[in-house]
Amino acid sequence: MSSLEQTALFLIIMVPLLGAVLTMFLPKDRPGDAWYFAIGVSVVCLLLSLYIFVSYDYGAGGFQLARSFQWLEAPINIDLSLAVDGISAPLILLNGLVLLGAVLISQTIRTRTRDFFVLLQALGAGVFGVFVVRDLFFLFFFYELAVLPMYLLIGVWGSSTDFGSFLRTKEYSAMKLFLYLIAGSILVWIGILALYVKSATLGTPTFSLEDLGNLAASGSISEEFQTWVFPLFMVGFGVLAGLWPFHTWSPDGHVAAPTGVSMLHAGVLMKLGAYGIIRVGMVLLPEGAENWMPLLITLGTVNVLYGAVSAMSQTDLKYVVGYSSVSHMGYVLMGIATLDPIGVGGAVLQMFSHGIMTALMFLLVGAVYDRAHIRDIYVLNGLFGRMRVNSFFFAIAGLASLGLPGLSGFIAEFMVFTGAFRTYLPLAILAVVGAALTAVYILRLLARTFLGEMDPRWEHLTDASPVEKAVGGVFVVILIGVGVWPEPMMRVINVGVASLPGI
Amino acid sequence: MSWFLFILLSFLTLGGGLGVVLTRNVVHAALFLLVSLVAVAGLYLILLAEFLALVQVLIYGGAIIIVLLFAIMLTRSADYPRISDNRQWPLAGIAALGLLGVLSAAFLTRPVEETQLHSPAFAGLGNSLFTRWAIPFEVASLVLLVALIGAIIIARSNEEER
Amino acid sequence: MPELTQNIGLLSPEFALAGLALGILAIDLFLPDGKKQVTPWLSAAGLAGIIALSLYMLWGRQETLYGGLLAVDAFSLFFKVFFLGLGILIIFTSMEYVDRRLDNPGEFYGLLLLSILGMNVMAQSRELLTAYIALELLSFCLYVMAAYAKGEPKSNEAGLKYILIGAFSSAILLYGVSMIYSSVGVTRFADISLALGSAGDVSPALWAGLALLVVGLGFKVSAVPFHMWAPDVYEGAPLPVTAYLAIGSKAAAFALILRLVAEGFVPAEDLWSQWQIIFAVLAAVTMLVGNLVALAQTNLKRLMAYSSIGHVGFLLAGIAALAPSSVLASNGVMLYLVGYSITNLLVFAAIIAFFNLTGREEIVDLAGLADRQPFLAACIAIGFFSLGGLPIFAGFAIKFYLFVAVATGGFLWLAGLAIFASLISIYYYLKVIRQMYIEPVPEYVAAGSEREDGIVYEPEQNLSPSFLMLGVLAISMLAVVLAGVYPAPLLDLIEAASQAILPGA
Amino acid sequence: MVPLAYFQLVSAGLFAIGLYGVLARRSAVLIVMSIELMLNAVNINLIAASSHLEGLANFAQFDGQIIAIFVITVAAAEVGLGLAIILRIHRNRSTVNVDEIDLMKW
Amino acid sequence: MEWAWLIPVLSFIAAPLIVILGPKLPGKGSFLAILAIAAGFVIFWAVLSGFLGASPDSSHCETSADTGSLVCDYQQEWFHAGLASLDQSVTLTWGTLIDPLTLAMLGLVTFVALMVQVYSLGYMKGDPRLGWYYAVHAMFAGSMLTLVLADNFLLLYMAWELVGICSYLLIGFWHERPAAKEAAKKAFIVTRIGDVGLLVGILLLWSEVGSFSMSEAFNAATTGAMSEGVTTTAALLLLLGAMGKSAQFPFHVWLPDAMEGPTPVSALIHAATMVVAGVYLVARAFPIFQAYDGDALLVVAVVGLVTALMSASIALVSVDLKRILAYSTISHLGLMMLSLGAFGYTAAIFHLLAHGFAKALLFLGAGSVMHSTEAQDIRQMGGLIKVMPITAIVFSVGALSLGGIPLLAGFWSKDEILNAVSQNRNPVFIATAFVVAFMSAFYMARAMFVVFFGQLRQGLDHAHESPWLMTAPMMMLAVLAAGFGLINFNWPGAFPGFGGLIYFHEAEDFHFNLWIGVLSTVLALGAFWLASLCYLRERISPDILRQKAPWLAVVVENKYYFDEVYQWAVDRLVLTVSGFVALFDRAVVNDVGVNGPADTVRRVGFVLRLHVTGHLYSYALAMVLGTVGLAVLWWLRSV
Repeated sequence: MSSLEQTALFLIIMVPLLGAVLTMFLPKDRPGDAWYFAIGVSVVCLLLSLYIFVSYDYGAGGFQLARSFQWLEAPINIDLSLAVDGISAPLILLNGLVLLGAVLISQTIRTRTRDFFVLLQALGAGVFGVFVVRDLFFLFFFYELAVLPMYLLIGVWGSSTDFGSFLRTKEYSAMKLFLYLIAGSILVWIGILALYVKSATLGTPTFSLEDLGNLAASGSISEEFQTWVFPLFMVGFGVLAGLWPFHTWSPDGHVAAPTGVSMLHAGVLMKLGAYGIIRVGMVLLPEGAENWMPLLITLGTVNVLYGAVSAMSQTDLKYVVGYSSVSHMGYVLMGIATLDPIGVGGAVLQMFSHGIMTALMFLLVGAVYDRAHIRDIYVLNGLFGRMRVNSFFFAIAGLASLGLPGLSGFIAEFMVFTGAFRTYLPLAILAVVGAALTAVYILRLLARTFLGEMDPRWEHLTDASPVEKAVGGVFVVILIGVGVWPEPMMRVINVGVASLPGI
Repeated sequence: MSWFLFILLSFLTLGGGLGVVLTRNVVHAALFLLVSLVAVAGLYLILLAEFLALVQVLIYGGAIIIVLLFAIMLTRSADYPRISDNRQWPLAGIAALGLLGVLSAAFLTRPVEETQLHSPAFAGLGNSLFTRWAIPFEVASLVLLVALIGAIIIARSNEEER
Repeated sequence: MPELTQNIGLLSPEFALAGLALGILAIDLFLPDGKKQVTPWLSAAGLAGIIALSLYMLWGRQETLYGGLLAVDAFSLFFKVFFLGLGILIIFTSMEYVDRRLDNPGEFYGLLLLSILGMNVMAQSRELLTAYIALELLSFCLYVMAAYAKGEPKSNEAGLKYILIGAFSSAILLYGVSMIYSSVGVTRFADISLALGSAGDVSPALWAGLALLVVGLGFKVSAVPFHMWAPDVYEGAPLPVTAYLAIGSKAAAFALILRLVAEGFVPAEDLWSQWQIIFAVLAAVTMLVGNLVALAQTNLKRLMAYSSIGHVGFLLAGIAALAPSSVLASNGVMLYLVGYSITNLLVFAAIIAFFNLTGREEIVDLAGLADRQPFLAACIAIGFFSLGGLPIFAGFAIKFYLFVAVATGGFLWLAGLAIFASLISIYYYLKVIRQMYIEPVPEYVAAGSEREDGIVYEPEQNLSPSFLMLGVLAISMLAVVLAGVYPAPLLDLIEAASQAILPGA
Repeated sequence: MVPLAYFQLVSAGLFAIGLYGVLARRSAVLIVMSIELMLNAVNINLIAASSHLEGLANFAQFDGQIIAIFVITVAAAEVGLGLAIILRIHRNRSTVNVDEIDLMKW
Repeated sequence: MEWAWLIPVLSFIAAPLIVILGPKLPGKGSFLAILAIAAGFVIFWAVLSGFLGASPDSSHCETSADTGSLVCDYQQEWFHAGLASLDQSVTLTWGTLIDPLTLAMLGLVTFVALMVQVYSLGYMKGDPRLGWYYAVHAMFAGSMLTLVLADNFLLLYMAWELVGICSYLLIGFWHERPAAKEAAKKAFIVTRIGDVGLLVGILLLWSEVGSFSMSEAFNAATTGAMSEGVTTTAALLLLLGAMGKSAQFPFHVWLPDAMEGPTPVSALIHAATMVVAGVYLVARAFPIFQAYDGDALLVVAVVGLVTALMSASIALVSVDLKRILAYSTISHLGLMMLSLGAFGYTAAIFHLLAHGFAKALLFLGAGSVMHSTEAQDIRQMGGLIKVMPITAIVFSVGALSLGGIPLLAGFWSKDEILNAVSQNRNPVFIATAFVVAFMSAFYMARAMFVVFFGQLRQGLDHAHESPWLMTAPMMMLAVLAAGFGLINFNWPGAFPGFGGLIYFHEAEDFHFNLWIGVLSTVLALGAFWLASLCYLRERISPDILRQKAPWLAVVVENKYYFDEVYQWAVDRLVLTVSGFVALFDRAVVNDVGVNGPADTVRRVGFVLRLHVTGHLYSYALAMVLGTVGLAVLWWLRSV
């Protein structure tokens, strides 16, 4: 297996990327082929990510499976360095899972199927890339690659929402999402440039996270510099993580996107932002992080409450889920901002847990929409009568999101609270209140849409398809599994978090 | 003497130029241009650049003005009388004066140290032109060729046109 | 001057190219009307041969000819091969268009070849007059080519605006040259840098002269505020010419600027450190205006014009960041030029192919292209994503490299502004992509044949771009991806070129 | 003996006049003429400098006049090509008025 | 004893099995749940005997310094948050803690759950979602048992939430009925508000103690390692959770609505087990509450008293049989709280058990009635003893017991409470407590008389006795409701009495305060007599109060307008705020904050493009201006 050890990280980027390229050459008139092919690719990705997660030696810790290829030599010095640590390993696994789920669920894509899977696999490759690289250039490269397909994925295969008084078109949402994420990334880019210039003045110019990390650890990066650069990363990555007040792309974008894309985007892509804050902001700019964390945790708390309160008065099923993502990403941001091993660990676990949970929710909402062609919760009602499994899964996902013990969300949120409690007591209490608010809108949604007397209009609806059942079932099992026995996840995360500076 | 000539020729040069840009009649403008260009040739003479003066008169006086006059006649149309300045002429004046101001200031602030006036030898000029400057010279010939071909292609009317 | 003849072999590519051009013009005269299609093939083959010749004759040579007028070095070789290669591709993209829509095809290719000659000389000239005259050769060819569709008012107008503004700007440039000459008495870049280095007591006319010189060059690359001709000319000129303007002429002008600045200005370190900010300001204004105005465009060619203005801003930022001790900025500019050129070639080739099929060039005409011509749509989309600076395409790598160079050169704010301008640019690129991928196929296309130019074609669905076009598209798409994924070999060449003009680094 | 600066002033004046012409006139032909004025201003400057500055350190001997020759050449070419294009426009649109030549804008 | 964890785990295993395999099994797998809980009940006895045989020397067992009783604790590591080598990490454990309090609860829960599940076989017969019903039941049983077994606060909180969600699912079991759906939601959300306090309290304790272990927290509270402020705050926060779960004022509103669930659910969850979790929590955390002179306990007492009085008064006028029982439950929970607040630890637990059996019985009886009459309004009932004698008798036993008729279990437990209150709190408390006792007897009598006695109402002829699956559990419960009081006594030599088993620090002997006993007996009998006058013999019109003090009647009948006030708060405050935030998000954050800059940039572009006028000379003008500017700039930068 040593050869796999050498190449696993490289493969996990290249497999979906090559998959995307090869998909282009599939016959156009047989859309099913693209689907089967994408399934094959994502199964391989899932196996690879499982391998990476399982083979990560949490006893040894640190970065493992490291590999480095030179890309550009001096004077610019860019290497494609790959490695995985306790923070990225669970996220790689998450992406493997959600990617396969998203591909499977995209069976319903009927127009330009081939193009869809090309873009979807490129998206997957970008996300994997961000999680495995240790070089700022490539981090940014894959970060952008992950954003790139979003415009078309939403614009072409998405759906518009009619609010009566106004229309949120998919084009608008796609454009907003795309520009917003790119706008965030320009801050990141500027930050990266600043770091590079800084490293040049300190000796060797470098993009290597390892070298920059060593510079930071040696204290040669001045606090003043860190303090002005950190907000670039915080806001830049924060945009992708849905940081308030830069979150509005998220509900609109998620709602407009087709199901599989919503799953990937809300499930995985938003985590790139939080991951970036940890990997770049915290590691390279520990003192800057310390100075800015009070603001971040405040904004995170606002996210939690604001997202939850906004979700309460949404009438569109998917918007509720969209705003709930905003709210839940608030816990991630809060956890990060605690700079506390438990809090940050909670944030990482929340990334994983929310990824699965929100993917599941979007899957189920998508299933409803596919059948009923409407998402208005005042119109949909009593779906339980026809869509038992679907409703049941939704209930599980909803319960996970409101922090029901026994499901993964509880462990994660609880850890975030714990971390925040020690550092920012009042905000922690507000966050707990936020969790209670989550219950309000989730139960409201459940009650309105899935429970109650069924309207005869919905007689024709069918329950989840086998594919939906399978994907949803696996996600439910994961939610419960992590909720009941988080140790396999936590022991990896703990190692990763412990090695972060400033904790 | 040279002062007198200089002032006279300068006056003619600038006056001719003003005539070109101010007159309402296009043909007059061409004639003013001729005046100005010939006066410039005179200035070259003061500067002891006889060859250039010659070239100036031949090419400008002999060729360019003629071509311009042809063009004026070919394009003569009913609206020539009302052709004069466009609406932005005051702005144009200000801009031109502004540039003039900057250039004059640049020339006058710290004038270049100069030596005696001298006249380069024809032979030296020719030698330099065909040795050291051979490549630009050849390229210039291509420029003329291109202009020629272009003028023919563009101005020639062919059957398909109408 | 014995060195004149000894090394004449070093100019053999230029002579060959001039010969080729004149030969094409001559052959064309004798070809019967039906056989004129051979001229482009001959030209392309000739260019290929000249590339081989250049590489054979000039590889590894580092010499100065004619007492410092021309340089034969890695820099000029790099651009020479680049321009020649570009020429081949431009010829291929033009063929169908020229064949169908323009008169005098033979002269068209002849002029194209002459303009390439002008570009080559520009890249190797180390003296103001030589540079100027080469520039004029290029410009004259372009003036003619812009007005080539002489039946079309827009083309006439483009030609007129171009030549008048061009002549005006060359007058300004020449006045600058004359001021430089009258202050320090020299015109060679190296001498200028020497004079600048020892300029204790120099006339301010020198400064004004340099400014006027930069205005002339700024016009050529269409830097704001000398850019306004560009959209009109791009829009009015025949499409292949527009492509050529956007790619070739810009690259050549930047080659000249690079050498001028690197050899003429940068060695005078004190003054250059003062002047960098001027270029930076120019760059900032250019990138902002170009990208902002592009937001409001509805015509594809015009959009590309403003977009190219925006890119000029980025390139100027790279120029501003040139430094005597580092080749990073110069590498950045050259890499950007190459990446930008191949990307633009991809986009333009696709637009030309589309135009050949439909005779349309407004953005809305692209509606539903992803369904009508998926490959073309993909090419344009990839090109636009690349121009917008998104990865795996060339645009990302080159932008990243260039902005790193700009930031390292002490202009972090400018790099930041450039990144912001890129963001703006993405909006209008996406607008086009939206037309192609999201909007439905317009009814008139589905219905059949009504075309703007009145020429009746078969229904478009049955058409596909010519194989030649597809070939160009495929090649440039591969190049765009390759340059985005693995630019290292390219950078090796660029590095050598940079060393040639910045020996101090 | 007239100092160089005076020639330079005349040259600047002629340049400014030509420039005004380009900016203010409506007829394309007049604009071409104005450009000729500007080019002449260049030449005055070049020739005055080359005549006055002989003997300066690293001064290139004939360069001023040679440049002037090239300028004249290019000027002639410009007039030729420019007028050809103007003729073409006049033939197509019956105007050489640059006010009216604005099919393309914004 | 170390196998105690099996008790909940069996039920936890049963739940998914029923969901997955249920459709293929006979009875939709309901027997699995019953088997699991029955096994749990058996294991409970084994554990009990094990515990009684254990000594402080046994492994895992010790005498707690904080509660004074024997405690056995079995732990298993669960997961680590933070690297174990870091000082800031925490290791979380599964752990079962067995002490008398736990055992008492275990017994109650396993027994009542078993009874109710058996009863449900009859009651829910033919329901299409029977499998789901039993799955949730099993889930509930597992969670509730975990709750009482938990040795750390985190596990307790988890179980706490799980019972909440099971309650939600069971209240909303007939979700097609809008009322049920709403009630379920309300129940969960209202308790969840209390849970915020609970979680914050737990986290507060953790941040002080560094562990979630209960014993460590108790230790810190009693030894003074935790300051008075923190301890009291933590206690009050825990109380908040307890108030939510036990439907204490002002969180009581959910419990009456929860009656929309199937009646066996009400019996199990909303009478006997889950709602007493709050009381259990206060009892469990008693060391924290009573530390520093028990300041927090005064709050507990006041809350309990207010709740008891208020809900008893509503129960007097309610006409819905199940709601009468629900308000009665609230009232009795209030009494338990009052007792705890008056340091009546043993009394509270004793009443908890006695009330649990009796109220479960009453609910099952009510269920039996409703099952047969399909009515819920007591005004439509009457004389049912004639058609369903067994139900009538067992119901009456429960009512009498709860009403405090001497010698029945309720009498003894209530007596203990009154005793505690009279000893430790001021006279206002005891006086009010007596009033509550009187009311309690009166409304029980009212329900009993109106429903079962008097003339058989027309239209109820079809009513019939319930099947044995339902009556048998009722009878078993009736035995306990009547005879459970016996356990209270000191049986010399054999049994130390309830107070000798469950006590806080000091074992309590059985004591009987004569004046309290007499007074409460008089009140109870008086209440029954008065009720018989009103409802049985109709000598006194029940409407007399309505005529004398109409405003009072209106206020009470409208349940003191709590629902209205809360509804108003939700509609006017929460939804308004939420709507405002959503609007803000769209109009300000999105349309102004996001679209604004974007539109501005685009507009700038549109305006800026006008500079390219199409006129050649303006291009030239721009160039000249640029030239002048550049020349000046260059000059300035050069000198």
